[in-house]
Amino acid sequence: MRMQPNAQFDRQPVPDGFGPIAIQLSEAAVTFGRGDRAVSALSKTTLRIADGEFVALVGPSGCGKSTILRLVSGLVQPTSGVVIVGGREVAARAMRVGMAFQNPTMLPWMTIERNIMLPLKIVEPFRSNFRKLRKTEFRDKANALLEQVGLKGFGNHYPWQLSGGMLQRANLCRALIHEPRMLLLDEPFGALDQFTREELWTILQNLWMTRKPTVLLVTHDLREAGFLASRICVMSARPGRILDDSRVEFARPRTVAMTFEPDFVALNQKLRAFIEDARSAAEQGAG
Amino acid sequence: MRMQPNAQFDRQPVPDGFGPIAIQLSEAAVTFGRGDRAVSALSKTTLRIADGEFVALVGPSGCGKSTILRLVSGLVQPTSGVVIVGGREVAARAMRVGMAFQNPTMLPWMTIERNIMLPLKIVEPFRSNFRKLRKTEFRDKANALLEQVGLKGFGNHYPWQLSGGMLQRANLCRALIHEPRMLLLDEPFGALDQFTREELWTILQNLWMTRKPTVLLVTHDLREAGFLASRICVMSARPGRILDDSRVEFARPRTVAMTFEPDFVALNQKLRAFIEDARSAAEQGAG
Amino acid sequence: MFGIDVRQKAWSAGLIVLFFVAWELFCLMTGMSDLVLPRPSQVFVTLFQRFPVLWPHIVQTLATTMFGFVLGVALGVALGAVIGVSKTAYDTCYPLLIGFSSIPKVAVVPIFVLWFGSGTVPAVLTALSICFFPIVVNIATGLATTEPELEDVLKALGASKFDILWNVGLPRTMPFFFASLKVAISYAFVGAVLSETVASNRGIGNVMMTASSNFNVPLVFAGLFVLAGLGVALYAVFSLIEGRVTGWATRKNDVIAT
Amino acid sequence: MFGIDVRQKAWSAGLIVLFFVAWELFCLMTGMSDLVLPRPSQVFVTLFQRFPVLWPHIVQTLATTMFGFVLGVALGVALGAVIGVSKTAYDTCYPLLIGFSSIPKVAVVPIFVLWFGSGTVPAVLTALSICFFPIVVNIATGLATTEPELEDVLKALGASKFDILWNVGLPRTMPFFFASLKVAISYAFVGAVLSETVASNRGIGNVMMTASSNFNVPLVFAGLFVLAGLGVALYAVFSLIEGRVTGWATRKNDVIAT
Amino acid sequence: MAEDTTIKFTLGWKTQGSDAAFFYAKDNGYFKEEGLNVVIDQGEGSGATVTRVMSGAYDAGFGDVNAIIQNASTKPQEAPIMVYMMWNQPPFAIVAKKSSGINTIKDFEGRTLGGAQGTPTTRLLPVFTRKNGLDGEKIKISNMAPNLQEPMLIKGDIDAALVFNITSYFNLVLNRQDPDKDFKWFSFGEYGLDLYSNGVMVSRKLIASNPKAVASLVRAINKGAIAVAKDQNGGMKAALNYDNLINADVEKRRLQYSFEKLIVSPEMKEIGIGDIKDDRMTRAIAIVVEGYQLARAPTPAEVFSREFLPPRAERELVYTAN
Ligand SMILES: Nc1ncnc2c1ncn2[C@@H]1O[C@H](COP(=O)(O)OP(=O)(O)OP(=O)(O)O)[C@@H](O)[C@H]1O
Ligand SMILES: Nc1ncnc2c1ncn2[C@@H]1O[C@H](COP(=O)(O)OP(=O)(O)OP(=O)(O)O)[C@@H](O)[C@H]1O
Ligand SMILES: [Mg+2]
Ligand SMILES: [Mg+2]
Repeated sequence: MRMQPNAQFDRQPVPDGFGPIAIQLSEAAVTFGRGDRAVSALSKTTLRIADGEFVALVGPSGCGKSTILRLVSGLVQPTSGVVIVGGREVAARAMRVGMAFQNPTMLPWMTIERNIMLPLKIVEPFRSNFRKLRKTEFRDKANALLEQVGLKGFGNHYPWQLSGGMLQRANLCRALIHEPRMLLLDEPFGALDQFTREELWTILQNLWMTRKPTVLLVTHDLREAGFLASRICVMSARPGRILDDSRVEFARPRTVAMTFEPDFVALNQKLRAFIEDARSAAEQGAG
Repeated sequence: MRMQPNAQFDRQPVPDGFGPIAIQLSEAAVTFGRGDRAVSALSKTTLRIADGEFVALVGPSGCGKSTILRLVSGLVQPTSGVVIVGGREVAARAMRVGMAFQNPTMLPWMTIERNIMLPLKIVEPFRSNFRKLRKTEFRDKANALLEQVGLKGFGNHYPWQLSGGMLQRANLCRALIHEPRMLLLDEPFGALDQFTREELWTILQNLWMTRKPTVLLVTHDLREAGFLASRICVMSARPGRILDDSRVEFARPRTVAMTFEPDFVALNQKLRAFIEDARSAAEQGAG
Repeated sequence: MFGIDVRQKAWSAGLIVLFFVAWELFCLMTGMSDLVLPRPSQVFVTLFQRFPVLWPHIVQTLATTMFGFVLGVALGVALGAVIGVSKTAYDTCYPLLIGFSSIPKVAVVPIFVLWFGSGTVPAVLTALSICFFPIVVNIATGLATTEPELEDVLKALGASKFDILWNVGLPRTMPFFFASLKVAISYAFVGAVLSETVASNRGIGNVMMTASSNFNVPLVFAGLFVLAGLGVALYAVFSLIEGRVTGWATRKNDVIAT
Repeated sequence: MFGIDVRQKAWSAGLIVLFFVAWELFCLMTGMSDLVLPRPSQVFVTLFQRFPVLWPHIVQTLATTMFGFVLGVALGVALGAVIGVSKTAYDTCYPLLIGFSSIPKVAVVPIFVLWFGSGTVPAVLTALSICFFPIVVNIATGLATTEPELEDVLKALGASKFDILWNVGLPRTMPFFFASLKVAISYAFVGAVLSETVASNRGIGNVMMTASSNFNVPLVFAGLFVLAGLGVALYAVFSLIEGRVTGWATRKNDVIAT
Repeated sequence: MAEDTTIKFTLGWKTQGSDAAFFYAKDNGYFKEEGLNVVIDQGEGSGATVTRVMSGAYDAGFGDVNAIIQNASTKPQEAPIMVYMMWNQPPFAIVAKKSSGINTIKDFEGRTLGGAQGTPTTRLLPVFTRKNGLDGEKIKISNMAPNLQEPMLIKGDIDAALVFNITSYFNLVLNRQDPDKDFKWFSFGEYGLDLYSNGVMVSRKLIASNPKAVASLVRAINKGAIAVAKDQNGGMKAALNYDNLINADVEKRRLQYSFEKLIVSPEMKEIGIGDIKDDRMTRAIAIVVEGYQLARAPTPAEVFSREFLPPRAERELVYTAN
């Protein structure tokens, strides 16, 4: 149960003990809009994530965390630089990706159950069997997931009939149902109370330990990052850059109790300090 | 700096040191839908909030916290029971209300600035001067608020050009701009990082101490509740009831440093235990 | 509740009846000649008496209209999808389509007749050509205004453009598709009847033309009432489907529990 | 960038020209009689030669159409707002409106003429009565499908129904309002021209009627081209306004930075 | 037996009693006897018949010879040819309300006349005024659809209407007026515009490809016309058989009116039904050329062909009202 922060931030940490590179951002930058309305969302960022890694991304609001996820999933093209996912230049099809958006956008004309089954309708190999299995096996799968996150019996409800936190949990189910090789989670537990949140941490950790997908998790909760991630990247304020990239070496499976232990609290404190420094630096820069 | 939990939960705590009753829910219950699709969102709930109180509402996801806010603002009518706000049976007009929705619904056809100025367009006494002042005084007001929450320069952006946390901050500005007598805040800081969040706590506390509006704050963050509220109500799982109603008596202005002090941590722990008990009770009941 | 619904409908039906009563009274009070505007009672009597004669014509018009309408919907959805998705198609097709639809179809019917002879074919074509435009416009607008966030859900899964269209674009557009159907079906009737007045030996249009050249105004109006009735009947059918398909979009009243 | 936009437009313009070239070739190849379908080149020559004669008629038609259109838009928005907001109005008005709009306006024009005399008034009324329905339908649907969440923002402030309509309902409906304007303006032309063919001494409808009885088909088509051109010109005007008003709804292309 | 030749035939307007000859010929198998299968469609105007035949959509039709003259002037190779002149008197007329104070054509000056755009009556008004020494400048024309003319006349919006007498007469009847007592009729024929009008025309293509069929068609129609002249009730039965929507009483009177006012004339009695006199046609063409401002006057042969007419003896029509 130890923590190894890279004191001197290495721009391209070579992860070891993991598979080949799954995600690679090379000097990728994103600017939205044109002319004098242009907003630089992400300055040149380099980031390599190995196959099967669990990386948490923390940083101040508006620093470009969501933008990185959108880059990786191919929803946004880099203004400059290169994004390579699964060995190919960005292409969502390159890998089976599960994405939980920050704002749980359920399709309003579908029940929660059908919303959750959506990836099965689109992604192979499920797609070919969708018509056959949607009323049996796939539906059971969806309902099993719903039960896991505490939404049993809400499958037939429409999205607007759920509370904010319930929607967020449904959103997580949709990201998981097609057993993706890569998980992009954008603050998936933000609207949940502490206990529900901790329950879901455990579920997610189990899932990761069994299937070993590559996970990129955006969060504001340092405890969450410490509990789940094997590596934590800290970003600077807008336009974001990666400031720090630390390994988290606590043994797995981690427990909620662990998060109150001194080592863990120390990690949190260290990260906190890092972010605080970055913030005040940014404010001085701006001032 | 002391905490006085009501060990024996009193159904109608008589708040003292505050003005007359501003919000009163008497056995108010809400059921959505009809027939076998009916979902009971809130079971009979009784709650009295005095004018000028700062009440935090915590509880598990889907327990009816947002529903209570919607009851108070008059967006939902109780299925049974009575809701009296500002001395009248629910009427949004009864009091000048500022509401921050859980999901920051900005009107997509307006810039952030114009979205934030919306209450000024609707609510008297601003309404009568809106045409005259919207380009000068009111706009300055909006931009001052934006600057306070760290969104300087984003007034001319459209909502979809902002990140999740930025939208949430804009949402807060919209709730505050018309200097409401009553603030209904639904997880207003959920999507923010710790530091931005703490900054906004301080701003909100200052505002409350100066203007003394009645505040009803929904949050999942017990530290947040402890920092801001003068009273914390804990709700049970769906369909919600109020389980516990505790006074928080720490001196004001409170500081972030305080939240790490033992008394404060003890309060948190106590609330945690309360919620956990309720949760396991609910689970057994369901099981 | 059930009671409310029934009362609501009765109320609306009452207002509709009131409309006809007002018309009747208006004619009686102003002593309007039935050669200009017959009283509804006269029209209904005529309709009732001549119904056996009218029946085959009604069938004819209904059949051609439906045929043209179905083709028009298919064409409208296809064109709308293309225009809604491609900017070039938008810039190219809209001017042409607006130009085409600014042309009175009366001027086009004779051309159809010269090419395809009189009767059913030009009626179907006219119905088609008059009714597809509102559908194109609404489908295209619906697709163009679909929230990118909804599309992103599928894009992130690596869905094809068609997948996105099918699973997001079109469902989201349904409320406006049904709105345009209301316009389209009524215009389809207008188109079919128009063509029948110009070139056909059958159909309500033909009846009305014959009746009008006979100055049998109540019979003309009986034809109009039949058309209006058919339009409303088809609307009712679509309404049923609409309620099922687009309920999600008009959830306003369901939210407030009482 | 600027370059892309221009290329895009050029591309679209090219396709439109192509359409006319294809038409020309089709006529030449099939040896189509100009009595049935004249070649576009013939039409343009006729249009050019006869333009001074046509001009006052164009002005007349444009004026009546615009007048009817403006009234139709006003009526359409008002009715649409009522229908979109009230369930009773929905149940009452929709059947009546669909019934009315299933009636070919040719049958109604004579009534207008007998009441108001021939000329401008019936043309305006016909344009109005033919063009307001698509607007009603889209406004009503837009209002009925407005997300309650957006309305809640104002409701929580204690806004009146009218405030909500004005600040949320109508702005949200704008994209579909403009969509319906495209349909409405072209139908307004159809209505005005229709009425002119029935009873008027001026206007394009009158010119086309005379030309057609003269077997001067190129002149008939010149009239049609003028109508199409006017329709497209007005569409272009609305497009400019639309771009400013509803840009928020079609933000798709702005998001991806390149 | 060989297949029947199909001939697509268009009427001049919606079903009217005056078309009885065609229906009678069809019902009584006259076409069949000739080896023809004639398909009869309703029309959109006696002028439009020319367009329909010219475009090839129809092989033959019942329409206005003056429209042929118009087209023969510019497109002599395409214009259809009249092969059987049914109405040798012009139906073109001006009808005025007696109460309006119009007693002579001179009274038209300073009045408003309702005209249907493009109809021969309206188009030929300038020739009418010139020939009769009226001041055309002083006559105001108000355009309106044909079926609005009588209502507007009755209502008093116009003082007189430029009409087809056979149509207008019965429109007035249907509008519950007495067309003889309350209205005054000025027939163009009586004011120097001695024109021919509707008859059976066929396309040049049909003449070239199947002249026998043309002759057969004419023979059958001729037989029908002669039969209906004797038996209008039979004619009406055939008409009702074709279209049961028509008002039988009015249409029977229309049928008789067509015989009395448009078909039976001294000229018809002299040369038989179906034929024309070339010199009269030449004069008629001159009037049309003037009225329509045509560039070239076609010859009567470009407009009418008597090649397919049955012998004179078979074209002896005797009208007896019944
Ligand atoms: N579509 C867009 N158009 C213009 N600017 C955008 C767009 N999307 C994001 N931005 C800008 O890019 C920056 C980064 O946005 P991003 O959503 O990545 O932030 P984030 O790190 O996820 O923040 P948060 O924690 O608040 O969600 C923000 O400043 C935002 O204003
Ligand atoms: N419009 C609706 N129709 C039907 N059910 C609803 C509706 N709105 C809320 N509910 C139900 O009411 C319950 C309470 O919802 P509410 O939004 O008040 O929860 P909450 O306490 O705010 O939860 P969260 O912390 O997740 O936001 C939920 O179970 C939800 O499913
Ligand atoms: Mg984000
Ligand atoms: Mg909530």
